[in-house]
Amino acid sequence: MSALTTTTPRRADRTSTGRRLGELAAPLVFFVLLALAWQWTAYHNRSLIPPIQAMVTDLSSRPDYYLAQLWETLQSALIGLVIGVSIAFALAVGIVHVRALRTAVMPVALLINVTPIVAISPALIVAFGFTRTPHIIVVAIVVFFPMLINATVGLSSVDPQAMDVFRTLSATKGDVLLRLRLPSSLPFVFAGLRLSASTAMLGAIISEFTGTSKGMGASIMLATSYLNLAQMWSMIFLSALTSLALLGLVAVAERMVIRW
Amino acid sequence: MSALTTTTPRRADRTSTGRRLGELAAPLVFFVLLALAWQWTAYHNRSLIPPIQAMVTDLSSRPDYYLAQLWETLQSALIGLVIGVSIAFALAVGIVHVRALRTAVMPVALLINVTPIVAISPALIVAFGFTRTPHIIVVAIVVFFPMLINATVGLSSVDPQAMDVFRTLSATKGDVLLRLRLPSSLPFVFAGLRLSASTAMLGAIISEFTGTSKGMGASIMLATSYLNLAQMWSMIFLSALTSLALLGLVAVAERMVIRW
Amino acid sequence: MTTSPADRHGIAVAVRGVEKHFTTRGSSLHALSGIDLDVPEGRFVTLFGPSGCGKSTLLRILAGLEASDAGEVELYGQPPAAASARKEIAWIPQTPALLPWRTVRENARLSADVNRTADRLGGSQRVPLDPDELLAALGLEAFADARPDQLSGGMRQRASIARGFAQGAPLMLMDEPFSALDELSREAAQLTLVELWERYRKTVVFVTHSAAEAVLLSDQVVVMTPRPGRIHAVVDIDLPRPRSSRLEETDEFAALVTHVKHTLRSGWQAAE
Amino acid sequence: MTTSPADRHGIAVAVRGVEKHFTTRGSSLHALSGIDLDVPEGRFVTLFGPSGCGKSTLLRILAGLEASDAGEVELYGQPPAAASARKEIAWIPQTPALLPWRTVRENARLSADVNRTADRLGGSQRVPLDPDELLAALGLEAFADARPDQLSGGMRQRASIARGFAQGAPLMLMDEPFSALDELSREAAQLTLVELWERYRKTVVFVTHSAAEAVLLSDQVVVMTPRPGRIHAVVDIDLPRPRSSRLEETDEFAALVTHVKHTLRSGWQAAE
Amino acid sequence: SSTGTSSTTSSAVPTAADGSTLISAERCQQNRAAGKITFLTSYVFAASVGILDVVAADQLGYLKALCLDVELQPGSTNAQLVSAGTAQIAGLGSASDVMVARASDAKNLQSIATYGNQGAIEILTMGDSGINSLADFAGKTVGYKVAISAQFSAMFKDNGVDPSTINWVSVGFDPQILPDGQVQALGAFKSNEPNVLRNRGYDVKEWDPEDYGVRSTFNTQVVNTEWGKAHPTAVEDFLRASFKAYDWINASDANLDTALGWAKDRSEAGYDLAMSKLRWQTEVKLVKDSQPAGLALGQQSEDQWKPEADALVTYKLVPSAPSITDSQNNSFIDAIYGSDGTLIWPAP
Ligand SMILES: Nc1ncnc2c1ncn2[C@@H]1O[C@H](COP(=O)(O)OP(=O)(O)OP(=O)(O)O)[C@@H](O)[C@H]1O
Ligand SMILES: Nc1ncnc2c1ncn2[C@@H]1O[C@H](COP(=O)(O)OP(=O)(O)OP(=O)(O)O)[C@@H](O)[C@H]1O
Ligand SMILES: [Mg+2]
Ligand SMILES: [Mg+2]
Repeated sequence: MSALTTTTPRRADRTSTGRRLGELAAPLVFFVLLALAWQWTAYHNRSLIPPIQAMVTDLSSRPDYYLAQLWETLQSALIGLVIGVSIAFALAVGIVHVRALRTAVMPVALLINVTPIVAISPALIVAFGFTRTPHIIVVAIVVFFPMLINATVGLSSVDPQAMDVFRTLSATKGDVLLRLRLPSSLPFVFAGLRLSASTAMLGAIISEFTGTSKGMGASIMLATSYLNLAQMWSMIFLSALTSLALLGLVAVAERMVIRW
Repeated sequence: MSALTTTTPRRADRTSTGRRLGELAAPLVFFVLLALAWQWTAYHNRSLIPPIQAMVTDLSSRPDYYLAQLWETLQSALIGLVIGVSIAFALAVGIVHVRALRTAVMPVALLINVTPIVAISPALIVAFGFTRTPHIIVVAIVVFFPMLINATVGLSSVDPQAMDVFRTLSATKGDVLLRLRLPSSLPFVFAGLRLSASTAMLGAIISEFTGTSKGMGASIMLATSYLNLAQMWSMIFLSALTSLALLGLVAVAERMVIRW
Repeated sequence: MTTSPADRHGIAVAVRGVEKHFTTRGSSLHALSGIDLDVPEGRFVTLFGPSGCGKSTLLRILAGLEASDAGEVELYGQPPAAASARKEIAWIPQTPALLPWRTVRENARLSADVNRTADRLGGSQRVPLDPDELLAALGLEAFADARPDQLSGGMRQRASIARGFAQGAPLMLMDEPFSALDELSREAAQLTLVELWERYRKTVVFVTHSAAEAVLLSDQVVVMTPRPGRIHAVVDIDLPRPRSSRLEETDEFAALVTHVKHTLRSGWQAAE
Repeated sequence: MTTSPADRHGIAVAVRGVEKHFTTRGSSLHALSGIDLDVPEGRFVTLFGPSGCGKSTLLRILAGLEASDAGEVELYGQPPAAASARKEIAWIPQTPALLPWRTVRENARLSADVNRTADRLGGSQRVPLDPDELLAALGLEAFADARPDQLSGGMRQRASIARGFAQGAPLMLMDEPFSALDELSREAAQLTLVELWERYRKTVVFVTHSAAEAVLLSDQVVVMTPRPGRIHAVVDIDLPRPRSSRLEETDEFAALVTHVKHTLRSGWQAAE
Repeated sequence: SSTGTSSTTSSAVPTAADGSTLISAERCQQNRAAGKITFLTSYVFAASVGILDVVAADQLGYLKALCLDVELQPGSTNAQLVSAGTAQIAGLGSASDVMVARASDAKNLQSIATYGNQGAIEILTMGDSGINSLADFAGKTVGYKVAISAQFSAMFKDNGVDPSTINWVSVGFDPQILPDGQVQALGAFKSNEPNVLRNRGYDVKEWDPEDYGVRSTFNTQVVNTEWGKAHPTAVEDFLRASFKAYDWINASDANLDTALGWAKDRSEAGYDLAMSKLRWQTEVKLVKDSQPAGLALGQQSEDQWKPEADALVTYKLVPSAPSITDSQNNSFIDAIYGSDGTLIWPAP
């Protein structure tokens, strides 16, 4: 039996600790490299991007200013997100029940999705004035499409065999919606919510480029015109981190809701 | 046997012609209603949006101007699309082979995806000058993420049983990539391409808001400052239609490539 | 298949001259042709035939899930829709099709939660059963509060059967409920079904392409042949009840299985 | 299972003391325990047992698709990886797993297209067969240029078998290739496999949970029991070859099926 | 808002910081009837004429004391917003902007005051760029903001240089691209970029269209036409308050610093006080140096706008010759000056 080779244990077991360390190390190393490249560029071209410590200094010297702008933008983003996502979901419910609605709504939704919203936002300010409304509308528009698509797919993606059970029971449309379509759609709805959440802050910021003097978008504009690189890039990073936090919240909510 | 009911023929057969007409009519009716609402608003508030005929007149009076701007923007959009999508695909190939790459690249890609690119584009112009390069880069950045995600999922979504066949044949990584992963990924790659194609024009237009005097973005900016609503909204609609055309092209390509 | 006058039950399912065509991308398929069938109340009848012979289509027409092109279907003297509106049809599909967000008990209770207007209609022949009693009978009492994804495939299929029985419908339609199980779990599930059926004596129309399964479970096996789907023959299974696993090892059983298979083969050859 | 000295073939597959545990979310599962097995060259050996007894796991360890925790595996005196590198193992999975973008013929040719370095290695026991000849033998000549999605389930599974045979590997490993087919297509596929095997006489390790299938196809049935997966007994199937559909109706056949089932049941009871 | 908060009730006439009454009860009623007034600055809260003076008028309580409820917003698409009635009063860059807007889709606005009577924009090059005449610009990359000004086109064309031989590129607000070499020339505000770049130690050369015979204006305040007609006293008193504040700022260096502090507060961050001070002083000088004889600050005339109107036609920025009479509504500005050309303060 000497020729029989001893099979090696599964690689996953042998190196699982090493691999886990590697998984943590890889992004860290990558981030450090990116930071170094950033610093090099910042010192190489002073009017391109600020050095990291300039951002840290600015952020820590006036946290309330940053928090105030963040809160302003976050409000528009969250209200717009809730409104846009709700309308999209309601429309999706209509679409899975009324076929004509689908063919009517979808082309328009697609058209809106490929329209440069940033070019429209001045018109919204003309129409709705210097209130929060136009900013909320921009957010609602940008978050609308991903949720519409995902909710429509989700509400349609019921197990056909479970549907047969409901149909032989003569379940009402309300029964089917509440007890079958809705729970079945949740994974898709959360996927849509992730997409929507990642664009909500972007929409709010872009809309704040005009029509307001508050919020992160206005602050970025102001920083651009005064060439305050530290403020501009602190805001950009702050907005990106806020979006990531929103994404994280959606993921947590998903894990709490979908327990099956 | 008189109590036995004659079952009715399938509804789909009976009304298929009627339904098909309905499917065509619904979006038409909806579009007509939208157009009427547009006209009413245009006449109600002259400096909000232009009446439709003003756009038609402007478009038809100087088609070469519009085509020139369109061509300019389309070039940036297409070049950026090809570059962004190629890099994303190449990275996805790397990611499915080197696990550490995934954990390194994904957080950064996610961060870039939630960064307000429109705020970055001035910095790109500072870095790359008044060439097409910064506009191409903006497009490449905005198309990058959807393709990265979809290509990664696609290249990983191989039938595990087919993979077993390849593994027992000691197929090389190149074999697996070329003959299994790549064809398996195509439906996902095209889904990513659809998402990317729908944002390419948007990215190009946003980037043209600064750094150039050519292209649809510059033209929209100009129209905004001269308050030439007909030009502004003609450009907006033209860009949306171009995006839809790009989407259509991707769909055609998909049907030609994926024949199974 | 004619109802014998000696049968003291009424007719639960009456089918006359049912035809069904499917049209996909222009090409038409004759799925069912000239189907005549009577199922007396309280009988276990199995539709047996090769893949594509129209077993599922026929069962779906009985349930009102599919409309026929011609012919007549009557359940207890009324159209399928009327029986369905009174929740008098229990449908047990091929996959367990449990709702993953409900516990096993909640799944078994599904029929009580939907179409509540039916509960107020008079004249129903439905006698809902206690879900917990059924789960216990199916050996699932310990899993009543578990979610379906914590169950094995065989247990899930048993939960699906519990749901069907809990509805208490006089007519149960089952479309290959055991086809996804491995041979050994399948045998266990078959025996459980036999036992339950012998206790509650519902009218059952069961679909399978396993001759052994058809013989083990049924009072009658309806042998169908494809292209177009027709009823070729009806084989009476005169095996004694209650039936058990020991029955499968008898020569009588083996002979009936062979007979059913041969009947099918001869029908097939005749059709070609 | 010991190799009889009278056997003039060598040993194709030698397994000694194989152990396998799976760890998922902390909890460990003992999937295989103390597996010893010799498969002589040119034999058709079937692993038979209930769901979860480790049949697939053992087969995957033989193919080198899974590593064992302890023990030794040797194919033709070398580790599985070496046989695999020379393309000497043909793997036929549970689903046909055809590449949908390739025609049936191109699928059957797959083994020639990948791992081309193996074709230049000397000393291979591999004798690639003509894909078209195999497709013809399997009744697929008319579909050689069709894409898999144009085929029925049974035809796809036959195409998968054609791919396995075309590779010309001396060792074929099959994991329940017929379990997704309905009973009638399944019987046809079994008979086709018997015929092909009797023509080419490869060494086959076949997995099934159908006792009838195991008896119909095999020279030997390895009965496995679960928790942990063990080899409980090896049943020699001394039925004459060539085997045909008529064999299934013989008493000898039925007796062997019952014997195999009983062996399994006794092993299970012993394990509990 | 440190001052002018003495009155909170709607009926009483408010008093100024010193307790004096600035407006009659009847006029106060009329101004209140105008409701909330949104004023849009021409460019953030920069220390420019037409912006800083309005900020000061607000902070000093003049607006409130004149019974005006004014909200100041940093502008964006001002012409559109005023024409649509979303905002009532706004600053625009120059008379040209007013005429172009009226020729396009912002027909519903009129100019009510023009501050500067020479152009405020020019082109900058680096001192050592080797660009020594307008002809040297051919083939060079020139950065502009938002749109190429008619003044620039006129400067080149009037002096025999085809503007289309120049590579115009739209740029942001950072002048650093000029010394960094991304552009060889840069459209700029006389009061801003030259100061900024010189302050950073660069030697820049200025190309002023005025020096090449191109006449223009800078900073006009516009009003929504209908709204102005409906609430003439509100428009008058808005201008009155602004110009009173204008004088107040220029009364002392300390006042200027105070006003700049107010603008800085509204800008939240990045406000460069030193540069802003220079900017204001430069602009005030431009206004003063170009004040036409016989016209008080802000007053406008047909003659004054004529060269710009002609240029717009020449460079086809408008389809036909604009009517200057219709573009201006001088009834408001003329009403706030006495016959001796002094601002009537307080209001009647
Ligand atoms: N909705 C449909 N549209 C088109 N063709 C259909 C449809 N449903 C079934 N068919 C076709 O009708 C025929 C009968 O199908 P059916 O599902 O009733 O067969 P079956 O006997 O249940 O087969 P299996 O044992 O595979 O379930 C098949 O050829 C099938 O392809
Ligand atoms: N990759 C894996 N990770 C964790 N557990 C596994 C894995 N693969 C198999 N198992 C477990 O190991 C045991 C044996 O699995 P295996 O698939 O070998 O059984 P089997 O005999 O092939 O069953 P079946 O007839 O259902 O295919 C099962 O309990 C299974 O859940
Ligand atoms: Mg079926
Ligand atoms: Mg298995």
